Amino acid sequence: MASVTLEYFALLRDEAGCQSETLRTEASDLAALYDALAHARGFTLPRARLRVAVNARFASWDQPVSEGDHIVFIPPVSGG
Amino acid sequence: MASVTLEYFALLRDEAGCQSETLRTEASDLAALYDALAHARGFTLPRARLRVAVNARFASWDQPVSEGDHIVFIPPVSGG
Amino acid sequence: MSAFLLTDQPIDTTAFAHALRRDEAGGYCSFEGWVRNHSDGQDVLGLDYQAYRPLAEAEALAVLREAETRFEIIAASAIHRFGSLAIGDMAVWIGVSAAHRDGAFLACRFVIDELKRRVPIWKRERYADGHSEWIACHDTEL
Amino acid sequence: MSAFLLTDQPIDTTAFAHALRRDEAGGYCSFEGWVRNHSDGQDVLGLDYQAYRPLAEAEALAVLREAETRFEIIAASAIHRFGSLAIGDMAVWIGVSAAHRDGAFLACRFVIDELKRRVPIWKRERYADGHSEWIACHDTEL
Repeated sequence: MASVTLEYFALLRDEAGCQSETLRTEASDLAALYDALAHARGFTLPRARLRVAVNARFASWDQPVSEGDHIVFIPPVSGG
Repeated sequence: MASVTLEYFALLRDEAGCQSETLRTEASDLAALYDALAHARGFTLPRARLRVAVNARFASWDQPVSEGDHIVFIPPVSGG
Repeated sequence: MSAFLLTDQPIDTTAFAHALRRDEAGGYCSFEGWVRNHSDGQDVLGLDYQAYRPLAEAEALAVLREAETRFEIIAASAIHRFGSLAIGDMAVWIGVSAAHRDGAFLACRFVIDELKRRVPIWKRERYADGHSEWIACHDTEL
Repeated sequence: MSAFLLTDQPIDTTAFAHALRRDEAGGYCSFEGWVRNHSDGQDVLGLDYQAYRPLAEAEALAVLREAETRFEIIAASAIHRFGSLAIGDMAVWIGVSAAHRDGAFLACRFVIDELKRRVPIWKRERYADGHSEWIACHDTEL
């Protein structure tokens, strides 16, 4: 079990209904965490269209979830 | 015989030693006029590297010289 | 020496553009993205931008440094705005100075393309018909 | 609606750049040519520009109109300075607005390339060693 903070942006923020949340998870890696949250929160973006960042750095989906991680799922960007 | 005004720019102005001059010429066309002037004024630019304008429009070298023409020989440009 | 600013205030390019000046610079290319009143045939009233600040800043600086490595330029900088923008507002500015114009143009284009592709900033379009929508990069072209 | 200004005063782009703004414009690309302190390995102190005004104005406007025909842009304008310029001075400015950035970049590059190729303006470089020289377009690259 790890306690992590999720911060949401764009469509994910709208769908989560909050900017951030802290929760305890048993997910083995970031992919499993997203899949669990997508189910629980009703996220509509398939994981294949997202990237993920941990502690303000891009990470890979198979990275384990660690205690205290600040995690951001990155929807397709559209700056400029 | 036609009376024409020549206006000079860049290297041609330096070599002519004046900004403009009015003269009478028997040259049949603009090419002949440049060749005569190049000889008289010591212009070093070969005609092949120049363009020519008459009354503020680009002209062709075989255009006849007409009374009152305002003629500019255009050295290779280098604006910007 | 590249610089990037993420701001919720109207973009003022003065200081950033001034910092790109060098005696050895002969060319300067800049790009500005403005909020336009239409998108894909729909009337647009305005845009809302969100940014994941720490990663956006790091990634934008990485893009600028890549531009300085890849192209013959002197310096490249950028400013991106977030928050709520109206038609005509400047959403992004990029400036590049170089000895020659080739490098300035290529690097400026590279920076805006990479910013749009990689930097975690998101745009929501507000439409005249009342609905609004988050735009995905591959759905849009500035 | 293109505009061209040939001036012996320091270039102020404010009014010209403002005139390119449109609600339907999403991108703006600009280029500035600055007097740099070196050319082909020689130290440069400054530049003198001469222009054949009536033809330079007509030809520059023709270039801007061609840009508006060839590329998907809203408007393109330019300003060129003549007279005696010092290091860092702006010699030329080009601004292009467009719905999308592709057109803005392509047209801006087209205009500076064509200006340098076709418009009767000439540049003399003043060197640190005391001599000066009129530059021919094919001998130089900004």
